Amino acid sequence: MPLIMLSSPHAHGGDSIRMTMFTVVIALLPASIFSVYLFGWLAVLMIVTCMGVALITEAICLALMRRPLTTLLDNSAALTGLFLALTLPAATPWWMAVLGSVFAIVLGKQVYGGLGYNIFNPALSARVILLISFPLNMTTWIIPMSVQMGATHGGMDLYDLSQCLTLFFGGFDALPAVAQHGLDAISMASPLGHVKTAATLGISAPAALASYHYHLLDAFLGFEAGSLGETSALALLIGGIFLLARHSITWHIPFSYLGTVALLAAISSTIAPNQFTSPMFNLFAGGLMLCAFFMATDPVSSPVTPVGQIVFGIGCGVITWSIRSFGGYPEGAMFSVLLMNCAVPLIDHYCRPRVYGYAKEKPEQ
Amino acid sequence: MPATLRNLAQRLGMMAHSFPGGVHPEQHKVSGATAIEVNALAPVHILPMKQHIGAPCSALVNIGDRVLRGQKIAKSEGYVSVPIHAPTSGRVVKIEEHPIAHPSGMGMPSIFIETDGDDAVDQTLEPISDWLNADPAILRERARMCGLAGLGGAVFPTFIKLVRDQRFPIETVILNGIECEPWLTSDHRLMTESATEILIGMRMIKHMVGATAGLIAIEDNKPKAIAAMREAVAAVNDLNDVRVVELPTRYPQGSEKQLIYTLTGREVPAGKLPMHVGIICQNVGTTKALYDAIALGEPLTERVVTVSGDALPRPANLLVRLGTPARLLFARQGLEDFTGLQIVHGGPMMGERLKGPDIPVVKSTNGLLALSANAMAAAHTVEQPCIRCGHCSEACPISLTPNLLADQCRSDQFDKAADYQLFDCIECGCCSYVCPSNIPLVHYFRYGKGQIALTRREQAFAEASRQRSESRDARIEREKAEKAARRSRVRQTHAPKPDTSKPETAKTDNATATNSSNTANTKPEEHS
Amino acid sequence: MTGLLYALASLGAFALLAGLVLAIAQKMFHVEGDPMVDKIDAMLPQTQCGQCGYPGCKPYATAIAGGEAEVNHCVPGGERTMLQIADLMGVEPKAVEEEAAAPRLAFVREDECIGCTLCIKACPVDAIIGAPKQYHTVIADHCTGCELCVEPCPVDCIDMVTKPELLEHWSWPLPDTRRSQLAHERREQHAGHA
Amino acid sequence: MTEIALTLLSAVLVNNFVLTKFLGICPFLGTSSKVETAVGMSFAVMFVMTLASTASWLVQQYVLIPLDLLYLQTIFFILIIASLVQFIEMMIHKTSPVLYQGLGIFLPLITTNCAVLGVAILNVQQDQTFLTSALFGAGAAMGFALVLILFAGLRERIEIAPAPIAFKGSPLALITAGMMSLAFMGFSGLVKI
Repeated sequence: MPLIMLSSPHAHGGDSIRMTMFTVVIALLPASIFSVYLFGWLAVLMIVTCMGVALITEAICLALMRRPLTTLLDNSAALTGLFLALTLPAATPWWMAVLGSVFAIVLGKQVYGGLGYNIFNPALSARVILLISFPLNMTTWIIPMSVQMGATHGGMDLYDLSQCLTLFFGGFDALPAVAQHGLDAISMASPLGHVKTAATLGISAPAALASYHYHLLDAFLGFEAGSLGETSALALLIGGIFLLARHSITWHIPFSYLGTVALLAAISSTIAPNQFTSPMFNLFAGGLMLCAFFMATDPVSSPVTPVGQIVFGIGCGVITWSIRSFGGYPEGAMFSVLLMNCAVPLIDHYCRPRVYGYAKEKPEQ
Repeated sequence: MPATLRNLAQRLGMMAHSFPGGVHPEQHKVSGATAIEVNALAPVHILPMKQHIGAPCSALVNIGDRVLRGQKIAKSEGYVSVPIHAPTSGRVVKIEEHPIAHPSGMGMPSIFIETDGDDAVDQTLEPISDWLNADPAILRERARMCGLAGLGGAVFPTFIKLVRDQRFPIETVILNGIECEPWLTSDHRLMTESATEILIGMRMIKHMVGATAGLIAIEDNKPKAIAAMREAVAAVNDLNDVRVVELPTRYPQGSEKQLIYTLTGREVPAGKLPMHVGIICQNVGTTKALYDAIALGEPLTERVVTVSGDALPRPANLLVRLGTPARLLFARQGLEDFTGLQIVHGGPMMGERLKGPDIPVVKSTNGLLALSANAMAAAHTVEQPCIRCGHCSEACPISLTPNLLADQCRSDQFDKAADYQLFDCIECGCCSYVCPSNIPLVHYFRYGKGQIALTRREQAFAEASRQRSESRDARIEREKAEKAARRSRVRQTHAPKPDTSKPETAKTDNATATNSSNTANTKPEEHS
Repeated sequence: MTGLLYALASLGAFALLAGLVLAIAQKMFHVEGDPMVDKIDAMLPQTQCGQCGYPGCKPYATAIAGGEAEVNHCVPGGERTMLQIADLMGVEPKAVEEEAAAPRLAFVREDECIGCTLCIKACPVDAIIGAPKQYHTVIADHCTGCELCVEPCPVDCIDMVTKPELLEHWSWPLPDTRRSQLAHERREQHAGHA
Repeated sequence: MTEIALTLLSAVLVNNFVLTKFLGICPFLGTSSKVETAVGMSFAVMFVMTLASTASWLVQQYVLIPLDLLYLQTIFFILIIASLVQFIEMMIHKTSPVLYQGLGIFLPLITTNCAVLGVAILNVQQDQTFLTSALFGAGAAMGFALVLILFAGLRERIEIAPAPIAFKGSPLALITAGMMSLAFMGFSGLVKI
């Protein structure tokens, strides 16, 4: 009988991929629950569709490649679905959600050979494909319930399942309100979009925010327009701190990322307050928190070494802030993460830590 | 604790130096409270011809010879080597291959000694009682003669380290009583029970290398050993030159380089030895053996072995003669049926998993573990893809990037792996231990190292072949020229013009092709 | 007409200028010999066995560097050597046609040897020693296993034997990645008992 | 000063030749299998592109326009590029035989790298000054170098991935390049010139 070679160590700490992924799902719970509060049945429909389609697509891919279906149980496909759902606007029609999920799993992950080999964050790549293919749908933010309750103008009842189903499966045109009054009846601009539009019209940033009735606290708590899971900085912070506490992620990426954005915003808004927005506004707006704690820290597509992670975070921060401040798109967080994903192999190569026994300057050969 | 926080704590003076990474495996030190028991002599002792790092020994005895305990039965070949001694008196019955504690399951030529029960001792070696005034070189020779090698598991010949070298003055002697591997308690018990001897042994080392300070490092999970060592130090430490240091438990603190960094903040440069930074590090077991060798004149013929594991009814620490079959030790502690069990030589983090219990105890045997399949299963389940979580990099005590290295080894990019300092890996197993994907990272590194070593051997061989081939071609060329010259000389009766290029080629050729120059029946002709 | 003249003149002048610069550059950056040959030669196993169809390793290296030979003819070097050379040359790897046998050694059965020295003359690396009318012996550490000595022997007293595996040279194989290693072994054990 | 920076930034990121103008795809795919080769190719292209854009500008301004020979533009530009490529080919052959071997056919093919001719023609079309055309050439070359090196890093990683056979090699490289292109779209509108 041949001896199968078993190398030491013969002990293991007990971590597993499944638990790692599950921890992230748990960490996303606050944001998910809050999204249901904001967007009612639409959020539920979106999350269920994306996760379901992601799992089904993953199963089909695995079957086609004749790989064991047990990989499905590692929770990674479900997590990708959830990620995608949380980055989509609530009013995304069902077929876009399905398309996005398929893209995420097939183009984002399985063509590279499955979990661990993808280069780009699967959910984000799908999100960007959707954004570039369907810009209108991807930038139409439905008015969240919290805003509707406070305001007097129209909108739709998102806690009403039948209305949500109509919107989800029929698109905007199926809604009588939209047919009568146009998209404005149910949608509103996101703070970032509002500022960007105002800038093109020559309106200064503070004036634009004033006309938007922008409140920092609302933005922090999440009572504003935006994608499902990105509105509440608080919910995302809770999840992020949970991840940090569980050691699923390290502080390097989120802190360097958020820190860079805050720093750049602080400097620029001090120098030219009319042109640039404040650091707090930047931190709480758009998908920054979601990207900083969940997308950029996706282990597969981020650097391995601590120094590399800091470089990665700084890069993300610079690009996010640049796109927000100068670019054509109101939000740059997703692009920044994808762009920095491209640089990960090089960052990994050049940011390796100093190995024990090698002098700080140059290893003696 | 994150690396940066630790650095901060260090800088603020809140913490001593601390190596990065490391893990905290479950301790399982079940035999820690059990006193060392003396194991009975085995009917047959089996002594493999190599029990240390370095060149194998060659046998000095023949079949049928009677040997005494402590008699040298195999002599060392080469510098990095130490002799082997008979563990008890008896008769040499055979010299043949026998399985040893090696992952390949391959055997090694071994001397079989049938015990006669007298345990008669060979008393050629005199105790050196006045060692404090003895020449360090004599003591060093004693350490070599007595077959001393590092008993912590690495079995590096001890005498090599015990050297005085003007270029590298040794300041500090570190006694390694860390024993960070789970299950193992042999050093723990030895320190508890033989603290004084160990302390004297350390004094001997200090005398031999001329060190001024001594540190005894013990992890805080061994309070009894710490107490015993402190007591011993307090009793005789009139010079205040030896200190017992209690360190927080962390694996792989017992690794020499990590321990040196923790205690002194010095790093041993890559490819160098601790002596190059003024430090010598010895295991407590080796120190005790050194004491025996010098103060009692006893060669290394026995050692303390922890016999333990979750499948063993009675875990124990046994004082075992070298060459005792492991099966007997397990049987003594109540384990006879090995079906479905895994036998590990050494600790679970770095030890070798064996094919079966039929191996003899050798100098490196600090523990023998019988583990249930379940205890091992967690470490050897299906490998899943790497999700690049970076936990391995965090756990690596020498700051490598294990997952990148494993990728390179797996895809045969060995040059790149060497560039990423694969050869600095100490194979401590921390990376595999923390990996959520259960990737056998250390296994990949061993594969990579083996392949690189193979390539280097092949390249050296190819280079030698090329040189031989080229010198042969040159010789044939020259012979042809000579033949042509002779022929022309025969044809033309005039005096031939001297060939200026010839003597030179002949010279180089003689140097390189001595093997065949006599066979090829072409003695270079006398030539004006 | 003048336009055409201008065109011809300017183009001609410009081409001349460029040609001049290139001619100077050619002189400046003249490359002696082919540095690739040595690089390739260093990768070959130096068995000098001639299985590639060239009289030795160096000639084969020259042929590869000159683009005359494929990279996959070195049988003893096997796939690893082929991949190295393909990588260096920047060409697509090609499967090695013949499977390299396990490394072997020539061994002379001395009681049959008649001392004819034919094998000594055949050995490309001088790995056989002996004198006329005396037994010949293969130096095991020098033998490349090229088998070139087998054919010339008039009494067929040379065997190719498998190289003994040394404990010091043993190395870990790649781990079995696809399944649980322990479970796999248990299954095998089971099959063994049955 | 700001204008110079913006011109460079625009050429490197916003109007990246490979990822947004889709020029120079052939060497982008051909020489990106190893980072070292990619770095070598990058330097070669930088050299050729910068010199070609300045030289072609000079030729345009002082030969073609005065002599009214604009119809010879393409021939002249190709001549310039071809000579430069020949020059650098000899230089690399001398200085780095391994790189020469690694770049292989793609080194002489810089001649037909449409990005190089593209830069030269865009320069004269956009009525650039001498300085800006040099900058534009350098920027375009840097953009090419940036994405080529990034892409080479990525390809080294996907090389060892157990991708399905249908996607292994070039298909996966193309998908990755497509994703990079999508990501670079995020820069659109960043610099308005």
